[in-house]
Amino acid sequence: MSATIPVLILAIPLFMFIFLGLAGKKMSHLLAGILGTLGMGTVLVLAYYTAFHYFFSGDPAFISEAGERLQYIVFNQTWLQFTDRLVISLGFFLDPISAMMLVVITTISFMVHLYSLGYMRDHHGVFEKGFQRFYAFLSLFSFSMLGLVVATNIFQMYIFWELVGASSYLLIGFYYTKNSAVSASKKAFIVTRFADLGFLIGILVLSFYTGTFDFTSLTSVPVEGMANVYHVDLSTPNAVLGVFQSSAAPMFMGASVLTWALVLIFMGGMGKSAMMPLHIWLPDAMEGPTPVSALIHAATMVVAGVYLVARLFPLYLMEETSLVIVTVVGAITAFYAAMVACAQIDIKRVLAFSTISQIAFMMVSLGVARPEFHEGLGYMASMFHLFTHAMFKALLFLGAGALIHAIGSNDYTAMHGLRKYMPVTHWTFLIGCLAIAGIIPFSGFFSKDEILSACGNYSPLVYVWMSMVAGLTAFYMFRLYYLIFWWKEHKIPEGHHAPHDQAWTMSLPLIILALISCVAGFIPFGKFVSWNGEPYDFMAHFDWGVASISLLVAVLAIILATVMYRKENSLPEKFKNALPALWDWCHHRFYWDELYMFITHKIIFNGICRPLAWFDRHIIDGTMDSFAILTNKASELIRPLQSGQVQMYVWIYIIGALLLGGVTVLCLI
Amino acid sequence: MFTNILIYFVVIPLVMLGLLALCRDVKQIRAVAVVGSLGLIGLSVYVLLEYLGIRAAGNEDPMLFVDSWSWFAPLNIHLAVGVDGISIAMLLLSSIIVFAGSFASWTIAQPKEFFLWLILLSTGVFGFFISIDLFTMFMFYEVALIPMYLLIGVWGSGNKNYSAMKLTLMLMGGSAFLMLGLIGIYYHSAPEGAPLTWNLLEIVDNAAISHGWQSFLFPMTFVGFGVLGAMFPFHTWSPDGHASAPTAVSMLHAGVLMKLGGYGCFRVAIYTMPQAAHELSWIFLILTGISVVYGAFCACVKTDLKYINAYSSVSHCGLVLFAILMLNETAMTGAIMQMLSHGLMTALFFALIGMIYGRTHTREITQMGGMMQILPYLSVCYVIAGMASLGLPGLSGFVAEMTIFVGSFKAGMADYLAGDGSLRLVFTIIACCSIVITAVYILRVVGKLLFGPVYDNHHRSLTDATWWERLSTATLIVCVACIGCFPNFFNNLINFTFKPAIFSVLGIN
Amino acid sequence: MESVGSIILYTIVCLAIVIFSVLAVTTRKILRAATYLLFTLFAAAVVYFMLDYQFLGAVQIAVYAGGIVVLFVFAILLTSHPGSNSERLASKRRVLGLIASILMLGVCGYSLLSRCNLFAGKPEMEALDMQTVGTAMMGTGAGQYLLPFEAVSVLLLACIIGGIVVARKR
Amino acid sequence: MEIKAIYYLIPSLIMFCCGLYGFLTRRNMIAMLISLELMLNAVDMNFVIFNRFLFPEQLEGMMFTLFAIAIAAAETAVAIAIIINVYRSVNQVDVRTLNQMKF
Repeated sequence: MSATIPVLILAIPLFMFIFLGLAGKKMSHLLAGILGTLGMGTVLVLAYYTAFHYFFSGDPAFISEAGERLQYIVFNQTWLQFTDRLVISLGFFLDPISAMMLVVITTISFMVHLYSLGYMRDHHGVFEKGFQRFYAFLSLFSFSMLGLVVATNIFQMYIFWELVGASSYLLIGFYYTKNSAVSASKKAFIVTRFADLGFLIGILVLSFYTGTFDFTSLTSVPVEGMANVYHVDLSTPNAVLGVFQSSAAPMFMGASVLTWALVLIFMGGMGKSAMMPLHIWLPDAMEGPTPVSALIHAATMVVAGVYLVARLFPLYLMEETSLVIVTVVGAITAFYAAMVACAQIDIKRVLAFSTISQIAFMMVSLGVARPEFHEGLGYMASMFHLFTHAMFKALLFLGAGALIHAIGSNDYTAMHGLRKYMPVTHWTFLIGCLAIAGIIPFSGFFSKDEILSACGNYSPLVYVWMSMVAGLTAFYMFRLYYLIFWWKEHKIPEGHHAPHDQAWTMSLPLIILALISCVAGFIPFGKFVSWNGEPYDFMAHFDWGVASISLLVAVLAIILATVMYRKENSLPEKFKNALPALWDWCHHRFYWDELYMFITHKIIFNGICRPLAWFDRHIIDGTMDSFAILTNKASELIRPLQSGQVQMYVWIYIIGALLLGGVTVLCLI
Repeated sequence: MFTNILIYFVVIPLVMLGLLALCRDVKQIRAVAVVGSLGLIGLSVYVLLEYLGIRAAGNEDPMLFVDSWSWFAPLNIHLAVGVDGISIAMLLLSSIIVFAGSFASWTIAQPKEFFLWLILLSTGVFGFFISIDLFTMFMFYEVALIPMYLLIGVWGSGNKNYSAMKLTLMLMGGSAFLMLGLIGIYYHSAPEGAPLTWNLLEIVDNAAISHGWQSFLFPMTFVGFGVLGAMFPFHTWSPDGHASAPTAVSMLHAGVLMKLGGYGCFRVAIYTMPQAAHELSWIFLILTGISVVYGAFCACVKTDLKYINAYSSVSHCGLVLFAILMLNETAMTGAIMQMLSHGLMTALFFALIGMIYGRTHTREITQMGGMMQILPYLSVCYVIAGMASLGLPGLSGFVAEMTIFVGSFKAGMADYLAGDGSLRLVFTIIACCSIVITAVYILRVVGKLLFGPVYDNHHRSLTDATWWERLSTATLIVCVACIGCFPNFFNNLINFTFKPAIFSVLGIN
Repeated sequence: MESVGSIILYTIVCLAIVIFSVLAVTTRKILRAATYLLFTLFAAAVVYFMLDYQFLGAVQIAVYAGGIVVLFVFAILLTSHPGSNSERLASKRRVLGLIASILMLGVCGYSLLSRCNLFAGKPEMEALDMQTVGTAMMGTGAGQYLLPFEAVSVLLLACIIGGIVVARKR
Repeated sequence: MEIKAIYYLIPSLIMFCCGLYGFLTRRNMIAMLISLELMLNAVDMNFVIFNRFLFPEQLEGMMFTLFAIAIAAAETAVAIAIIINVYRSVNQVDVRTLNQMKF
């Protein structure tokens, strides 16, 4: 495969960013938007071509004779050479998951580009201020995200990881005149930065022991029994072999260094994927324009953490502990986020917490994946869910965007009964809800079901727990659905238009995504993606028992939601009053933000920074100043000696001379 | 003498000084400054290309363009010049910043005197970087320091007399240590009976400084240069000095002069006394490690833009010295990259702060807000500078910091595994934490200053950057992006210095 | 063996030196002090004559007695009101000064006296003619003083200019 | 009787001590200058005496005295010019009151 197309996939968004960023102000809003969209459309075509080529061409570089999908490096350019072996390269890595991610990212990104043409203008068709900037940032984000998924080495991933963080910062803070947007963007950046610190240290540890950043070397496991899976030549000294040899010896605080490295790297993933306790930035990130939330904070960037773990999955397999940590963090987060989502008023917040919860599903799925259980079903399920979730969550967000655009508020209290006015939005939103709730035959059913089967294989506890979360998911999504589209509609004030469906630029992406959500479940995902590249039959692992139970749970939850929220009634109030503490904690997201506020402001700012600054000004600087003051004082002290009175000098001279003379005389005597 | 290309780094500023003295009006002064600094950039680029050519031809000498002319024979003092990749990088940095600084002081009061002092300062800087004779080096070092007093004292703002005095006195205090160290080195520069020398290359070749003397002279030299490199606890001149200095002086000072410290620490202290460096580095490692986080923490609560950047400089320059002390090829390369990166981006920061201050007449971030709506160009530049500072990939800060972290982590782990204690490892991790704290204070400033609603309605009438301001900032941004996008070029340029056998004694691979 | 005349002359000169010196520093009238200084200088000139340095004695009289003391007198007349006494000195000060001087005298005198046998009588010296002096002053060889001579001339010039500048009416 | 060097040296020493006493106790600048002249003169005499008694064939001491006289003249001229100038501006020649130029 020639490098031209992969290079173009990365270069076009970058070029669009620079071009729109520098020349955007000189061109009209519409032109900038269309250019950006066209650019993204081109990338979409190229990425589809690449993925198609990878999966279906049958090229021996991509697929072995036994039908295993291979990792393929299209190009790899040295970018920064630390030592002979530690090299950061910028390259293009093709394997099943990166090809899948190319499809996901370009699809969603293109939809969002298109959608924003309609969304980023008011009802009179006037474009928002900074429209060109918006498209420039979107291009930057697409570039960074594409660069992240095709990374050939972990440091390239880190580079683009930071870049997506920065573009997310810029996009959350798009409405920079609003203080809330500014602080939300700041929070997002700093929280993920903190997580990246862990990621960085993890990389450092890993690279120290393995002497390489390359994924190919890192993920090849030269152990008997696995070697045939990975086609690794055991005769060559391999990087990971070094890990085995050295990690046997060096332990650090009770765990092997490899575990530490993996957990630290996972910490980076936790930050980006908003796992507890680093999730607090994601709900606030909803301050950004809604298409941005759909693209970055629902479909693509937030799954980077999942992608990272999946990318290093063979390494994680070596350390049971690290996978357990992934599972536990994922399970707790999934439940927590689902609980909180039940008690939010802002529709985007509900979606944000649902995102957190769904990503946690993917994490759990990775955490429970073992080669011995259905050939690593969890891995495939996780990737499958990533794919379907990206589609239906983008759909939900874009639908929410259409609602917000029509109503001008984020609260469901301002919506109610919109199904009559906005049929397209209503039906697509409903499809999204059904998909996420896991109703057959929508895409979410299949992917979630496989996650649950993987959990079931691993441990009944995890299975029950995750099924409960799946039920909660169905419940809060339908709560949201009913609150928005049912209930009695608000009176429309005189002189106002009734809310209505939006322009085709906004509706079309909704319809496309809804269609994908309907049919994506039938993709034989196992044929394309599996943890070791071997295709396997998807349906062979399909467990109808698990499927029917989860379907039952989902339906029950939907019925409960229907009972409580179908019409305005007193049930929710009663429920709320029955468990006031629970409601309070859920509504306030278990007071995590307050805790962080306390830590950052009270402890770090007031407890460390201010005393340090005081210390600097008064103690350190005071010491330096006191040297000067001491010198001054000392000179004040001896200044009278230099009185200018010649007679005084003579006196002193005489005394000295007499003393000397006296001594001389005494000696003479 | 004039056949050696390097000497023109001193000749050009001197000619500029002469021409400036003849200038009659401000236009001529600007012309001299711009043409001269362009000449310097051209010269540095030319030297760079020549250097690469010679290296490509397989020359493996530690220094190129080496030449030496005696100017005080009884003490063997020579004007000895020579450069390697590091010096060339520094020369390039200095010339770019002088160029940008000339534009940043386009409308300064009393331009003639100002530029005279500024160019004199640059003479010292360039002389320092091309010298390989310790005495001449020290002389140029002093030439670079003294004009600072007048530049701050006369053209500064705020509490300028105090700041100028403090800065000069503290740096002079450092010089005192330094001089002691250098003279000590001179007297032990050659084996018994051989003639003494100030020449760095000869000193390194002789390797005659005894172990005991090294452990006395190394701290002297390191502290001497470390004061200029804003090492904790000798950094307090930096916040006050930068806050009071006029724009171009802040740029040159933070951008170039503080690099003299780092460069000197490496070139003199570690280059000539590797054994002591090996043994005593832990003391300074602690101090510089503290600088890194301490500066960052202090910057978090300051409200004066220049103070924030001065503390940020303390943190970043601390990282330079920190990495140098790791005595590891990668970390040291990173240190030099960080010098380049910090020089450019701090210069950019100070230029922007000067420009904003020139319009709003305040540097308090609590008194400003929403500048993005009023001064879009400057604000975008500020965001870029901020992003460079907090280490966004694609800009210079990232590559420098990552090189440092990879190198120092390696050194730390090696120490740890060899059972030599975990000091380096712990401080490496502490230093890594600075990337988070840096993000905190940078975003705090960006959020308060540029974003949000407009704080003061009087500010609405302000005008955005003029062409010379745009030129000045754009130059720096392009350079920052160049390093960030093509780091391997600079990496290879710098890295070569660490190849020769000189460093085998450090255990550097 | 000295002649009686010279011994008498010596005695007179010694007494004059001692008495007038003491008077010069103790009298309260400043003009008188200048006068006593003049006498002391004359006595010193006589000493030079006795030691066979006639040229030096002449210079002493001409420059010191003739020039400097006249300057003093002018200065005194310009700066003090005629007839006024200088203020009485605080006795503590005077006593302290006296003690210091006497101690000095004691120390120096003791050291001189303890070594006085070093100096026997006056050795013979051939008469010093002006040519010798002139050659010594103008030559550049060993024991010749052209350089200090020139230096002094420059110094004198500087003094002339300095004097004019300092004393000039603004 | 022979007039030994010591016989000349003692009056010279007394003259010096008188000058010293005067210099230490006087407040009037002119009086101080007079005392200074006394000391200087005593020193001149010593030069000459030692020259005559120890190295009669050489002229060092005499020359020194000669130059000292010239310099004394110059110094006195300047000093007196200063004194007069000071007197003109502050109408005083008392050293205790002349402290405005201190520091």
